[in-house]
Amino acid sequence: MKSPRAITIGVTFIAGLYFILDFIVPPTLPGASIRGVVASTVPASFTAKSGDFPAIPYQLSDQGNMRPQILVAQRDVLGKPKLASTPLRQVGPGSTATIRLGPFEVQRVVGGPTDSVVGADGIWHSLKPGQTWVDSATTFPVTNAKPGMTLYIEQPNAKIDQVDPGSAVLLIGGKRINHRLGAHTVAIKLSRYTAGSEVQLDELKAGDTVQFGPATTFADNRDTAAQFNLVITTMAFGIGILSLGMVHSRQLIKRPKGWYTSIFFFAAIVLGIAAGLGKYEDPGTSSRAFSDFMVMRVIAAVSSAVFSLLAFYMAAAAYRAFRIRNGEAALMMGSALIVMLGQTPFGSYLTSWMGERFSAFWLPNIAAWILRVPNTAMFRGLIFGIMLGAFATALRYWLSMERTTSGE
Amino acid sequence: MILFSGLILWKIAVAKRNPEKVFIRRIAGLNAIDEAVGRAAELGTPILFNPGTDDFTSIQTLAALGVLAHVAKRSAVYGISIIVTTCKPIMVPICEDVLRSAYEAAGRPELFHASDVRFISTQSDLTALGTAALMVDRRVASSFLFGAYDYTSLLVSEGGQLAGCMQIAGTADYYQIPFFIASCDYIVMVEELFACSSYLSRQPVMLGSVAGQDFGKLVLLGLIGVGVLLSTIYGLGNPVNGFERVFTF
Amino acid sequence: MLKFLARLDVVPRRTIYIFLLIAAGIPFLVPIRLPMYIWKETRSAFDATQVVQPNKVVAICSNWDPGSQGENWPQYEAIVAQCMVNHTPFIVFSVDSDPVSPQLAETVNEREAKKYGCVYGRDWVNLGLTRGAPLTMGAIGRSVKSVFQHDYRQIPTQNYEKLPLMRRVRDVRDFSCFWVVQYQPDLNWVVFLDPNSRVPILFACAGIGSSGYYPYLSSGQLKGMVVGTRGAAEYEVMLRDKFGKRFDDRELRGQKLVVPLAFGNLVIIVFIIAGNIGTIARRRLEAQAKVFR
Amino acid sequence: MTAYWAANWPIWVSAFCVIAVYTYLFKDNALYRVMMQIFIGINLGYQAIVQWRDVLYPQWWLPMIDGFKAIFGGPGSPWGALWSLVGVIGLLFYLQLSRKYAHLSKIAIGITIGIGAGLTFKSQFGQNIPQVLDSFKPLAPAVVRPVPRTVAHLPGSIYPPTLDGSLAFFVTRNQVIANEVLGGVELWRTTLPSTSTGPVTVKGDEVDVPSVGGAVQIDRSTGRQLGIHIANGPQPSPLPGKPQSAIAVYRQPQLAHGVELIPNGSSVQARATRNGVAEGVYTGDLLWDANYPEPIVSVQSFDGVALISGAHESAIWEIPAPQAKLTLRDYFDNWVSVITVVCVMSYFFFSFRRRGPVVVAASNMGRWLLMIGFGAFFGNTVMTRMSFLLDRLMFLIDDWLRPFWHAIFK
Repeated sequence: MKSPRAITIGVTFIAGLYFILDFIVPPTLPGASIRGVVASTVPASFTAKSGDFPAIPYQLSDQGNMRPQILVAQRDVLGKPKLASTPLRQVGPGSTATIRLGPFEVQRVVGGPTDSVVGADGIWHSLKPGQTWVDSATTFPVTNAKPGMTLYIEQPNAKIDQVDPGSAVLLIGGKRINHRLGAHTVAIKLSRYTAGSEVQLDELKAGDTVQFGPATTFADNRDTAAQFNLVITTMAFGIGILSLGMVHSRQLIKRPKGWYTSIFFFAAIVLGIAAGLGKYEDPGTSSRAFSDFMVMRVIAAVSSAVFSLLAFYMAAAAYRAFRIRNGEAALMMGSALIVMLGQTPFGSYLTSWMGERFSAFWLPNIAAWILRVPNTAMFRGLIFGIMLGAFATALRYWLSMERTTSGE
Repeated sequence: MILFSGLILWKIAVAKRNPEKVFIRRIAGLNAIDEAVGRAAELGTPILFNPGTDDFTSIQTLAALGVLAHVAKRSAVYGISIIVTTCKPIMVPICEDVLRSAYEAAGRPELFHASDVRFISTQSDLTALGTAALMVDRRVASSFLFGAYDYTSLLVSEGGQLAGCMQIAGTADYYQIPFFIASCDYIVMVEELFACSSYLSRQPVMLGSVAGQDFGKLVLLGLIGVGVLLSTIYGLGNPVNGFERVFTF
Repeated sequence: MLKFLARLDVVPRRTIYIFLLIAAGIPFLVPIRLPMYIWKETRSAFDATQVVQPNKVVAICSNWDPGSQGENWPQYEAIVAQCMVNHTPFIVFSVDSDPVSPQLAETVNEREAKKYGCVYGRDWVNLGLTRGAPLTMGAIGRSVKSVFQHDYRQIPTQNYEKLPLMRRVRDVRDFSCFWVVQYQPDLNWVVFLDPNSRVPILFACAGIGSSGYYPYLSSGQLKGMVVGTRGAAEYEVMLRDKFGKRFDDRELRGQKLVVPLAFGNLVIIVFIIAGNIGTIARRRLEAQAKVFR
Repeated sequence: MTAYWAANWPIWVSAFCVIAVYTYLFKDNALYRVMMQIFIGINLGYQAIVQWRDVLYPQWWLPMIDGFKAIFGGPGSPWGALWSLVGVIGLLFYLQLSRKYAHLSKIAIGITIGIGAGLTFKSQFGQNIPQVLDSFKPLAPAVVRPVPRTVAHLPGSIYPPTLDGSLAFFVTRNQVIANEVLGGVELWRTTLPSTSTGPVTVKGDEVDVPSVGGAVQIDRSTGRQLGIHIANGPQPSPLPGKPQSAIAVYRQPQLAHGVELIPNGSSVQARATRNGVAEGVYTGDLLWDANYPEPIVSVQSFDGVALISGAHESAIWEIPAPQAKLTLRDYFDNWVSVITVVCVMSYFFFSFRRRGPVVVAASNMGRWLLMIGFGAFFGNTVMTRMSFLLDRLMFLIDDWLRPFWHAIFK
């Protein structure tokens, strides 16, 4: 019993710490960062080798729309494989990536069908061994380039060989310093008000203020952290189904009054699953039509009807409960009636006879004033309390000071 | 952030070392609780307690359980039983546990068997209506509605009002408070609920954090005072607004 | 007289239901128009959406579902109508909402698009649903296309031939304003979406939670707010004032619902007051009875 | 009629669902209970599939499978296999349902609680610090007027300096100076062969300065002189004109084009160019007025600051946002706000003994003020509930009954 509790405290602390650090740790390591005004830069470069062909050098700079993109295999939201662009510092030497240049429009084809091409910008493009033409719309290899096509040059599944992160000349305190970047250095371009954003060396111009420093893992892994949080919280979803299912199966076994509703519950789950599966079919199929029908005609109708039942409940309960029993209730009711009337067109009818001079006393204006001044201030008083309460609760949970169940 | 967290942690540490030293003022709602229990004793009817619509993962429910323990202790003195209704099956053993230990501590274990912890339905509105019906059927004299509430708050409290109960409600869900104000005799609002619970349970962690929050509020209040003064002198573009950068991450 | 008034103390539940149904139902059958008073926060929301910045889009987080459609549907319609009548392109997505939300939004978009001749992909894109707030909010602010790699119709967002609009939507800096249409919009948008808080954030919320957002309006964290059906109706009035005939209000719900809403509210107010009169009358009667005895 | 049924049967299903729910108003009945269970069941089943297909399958299952494939020689990164650990943690949740191992589920719950706690700090601070700042309300008209603050000093320029990105080029009689405008760091300065005759123009990586001897070409990043263009011959010096005004560029889009900075001799006036830039401010209103030590050559604005240049020195001013002109009523509102905040906060003090009549009065006042706010909550709640009912009524009348009516009495 002792060790699971220690583990729980430990993981709770670490999980909380990660997300606190995620927000307060700056994007570059504080001690090892340098800041200055850019005088000039040498962009990063690398070579990529595919198979037995000689390694091809690339320079990460914008030359005639041909800035190389480094693409690594990933999954998209729907689970389909895709290539995602990655910064150079995240792919070290030895890793595999697809290098893509372009796109450009073909103006003229020179030589063989796939040999050399003149772009619309008048620049010659030719393939080196290991590279292929790729259609920019479909990203499929093209064997026969024609004028008018929009193409990429791609080196698929190449091994990244030598990496040079580049360098920059910075003006710091009146001195010019040549700063060579490390493999994991990020460049943050600073501006007057914004927090600064990561840039590549070739995007920097003379006069920009920049901060160089080793990347902290937090910024790079933000998306993974979000994904982890999402996956973990979603996994708890099944608990609700299971516990409701247990309640209903118990009803089916014990058969108390009204047990037959549980049969409908299980039947409805099957219908719901069918509707859920149909959601992912193509439009026009019958299962998709079934799914749409269930969602728009059944779920939507019932859930909005259930919510609207509350209006009836509330009308009756408000009538019966809302008797002035003390000064507090009277004050509350006064403010409630003004806000209710002020929000309807009747409010202006009732009081607009007072004329423009007394427009401050029109019901809608009083209602607006109540909401904007006393309500705002009162809510603010509450918010400050709630904020501190949330801090205290978060702290207690984070440091596992709270007893979470009565079992302990 | 560090300042506020530090204040809270410091107070918790103080409270852990010496819980007696931490002062929490007696909240008016507590007197009302004792009065309501006394009223039920006079009329000789049971008390109804509803711990809200959430389960034990909510701190409001935990605070409500603290109040339940207190109500059980008071009612043990007068020898009256308690009906608890809930919409979470998982709350049933927990409430039973609280009742049993409270009655045993007061030396009246037989009262536990006279009490009744009822799970009515997983749907909070059906539970609310069931609770309201129960109050009329059993002629409950006093009802306590503590914990997290959703839109069903008025359904429960209206039933209690029909039954002529003395009702005390406590919740931190501020959107439901107006309905309780309309229909209940006394309301323990927002943070009062937690303060109330920590006053009753004297748990050092809770006590400390309530005290720490108070110091935090004092700091905020001081800040607002300085800010109002400066902005009255300098107009809206006052130098304090430069603090924004200090505060935000 | 006193006896009659005392009977107001105990009006049966179902009588109230019937009054409510009649009062709210009549305006549907007999069209009545009432003048609208336009609230400041609705106007500032309207103005913020109206500021057309070149190469920017209006972003709408449409998180409403059938449960809250009574209020959010008219609001969403009015916002979409404003974008379309202006020919301001917009993108719609849902975060952590009911899975039905994108579908509901798209129904409205398509109907409005027919009125104003708008084309999917050029004038609007529906990006579908994603999850994981509040961290996803920050991710959307950093890069829209990495969060939404496909739109609602499964077209890749990088496919600029089908979705030319997505070419200019990169991150939060490309939003001219940001709407959240939801029962109770999440205040975390204010914190997580845009760390430099340049984008005006506008809420379209149900009346119930609206009082909680006024502090944030006052501090300027929210630039505008549309409250409930009333807000939607005001929005339609403003659209009519601004665009006249160009604004096509067929099938819009705001104006249609606001009059029955007024009548329904009136019924509740009247019953609350009547109930209190009844209580006073009954107490008087009881007091009299005591005196006579 | 057949056509009617073929098109409208889904409406009838919906209408049936709505009415079945509404029967509950009359009496608690079996139809309603069954309907509720069906609704809950369908929703659960549907949600389960959606959660799997939208979240778990693409974000957890596929990366995990890819990771395992990579371990056995497939492409991609083998780190994905670590997602299987996440799956194990996720499964721990389900141990809640067992009595024996329920304590293990606390590990998984602990992780979610930890994440939630970590996020709370950020979200609470981000939401509420602006609230604290906004509670600083002036209670009386200000004594001190707002003035721009000088954030950096820059060299002087006899012609309006040219801005390009974060560089500004200043031209003196015989020098060109490139200065960065964020911190005021000088990048380079170069002496011209002859007297300058106009401001710098930027052409890509090259800047041109017109001078008596022709346009001097200078490298943008080093300041090296590349040559002289004498195609157009010596250029005449332009007449010193009146410096032009500039529109203040703020970071808030709603202030765009709202404030004009007008140079006037050796001072700058800021005037509103449209109504409502701030509360109570109208077109042409003077917002502030600031002096500069010498006659002003030009005023430019970018990124929330203004670049004011004179012949001997220039300065970067942080321009104050337009301030609302408060009326007596606004001050009244401010008093109400401040008192309400203080009273409500003092009501929620628990660990201090209440001493003195002021404190007691304030906290009692707090409770009364809370009631006004709660009244507003109540009013708004009624409105929302009503709207939801009307939405359904509208469906029943407009979508269901009306077409049916028309189909019968065609």
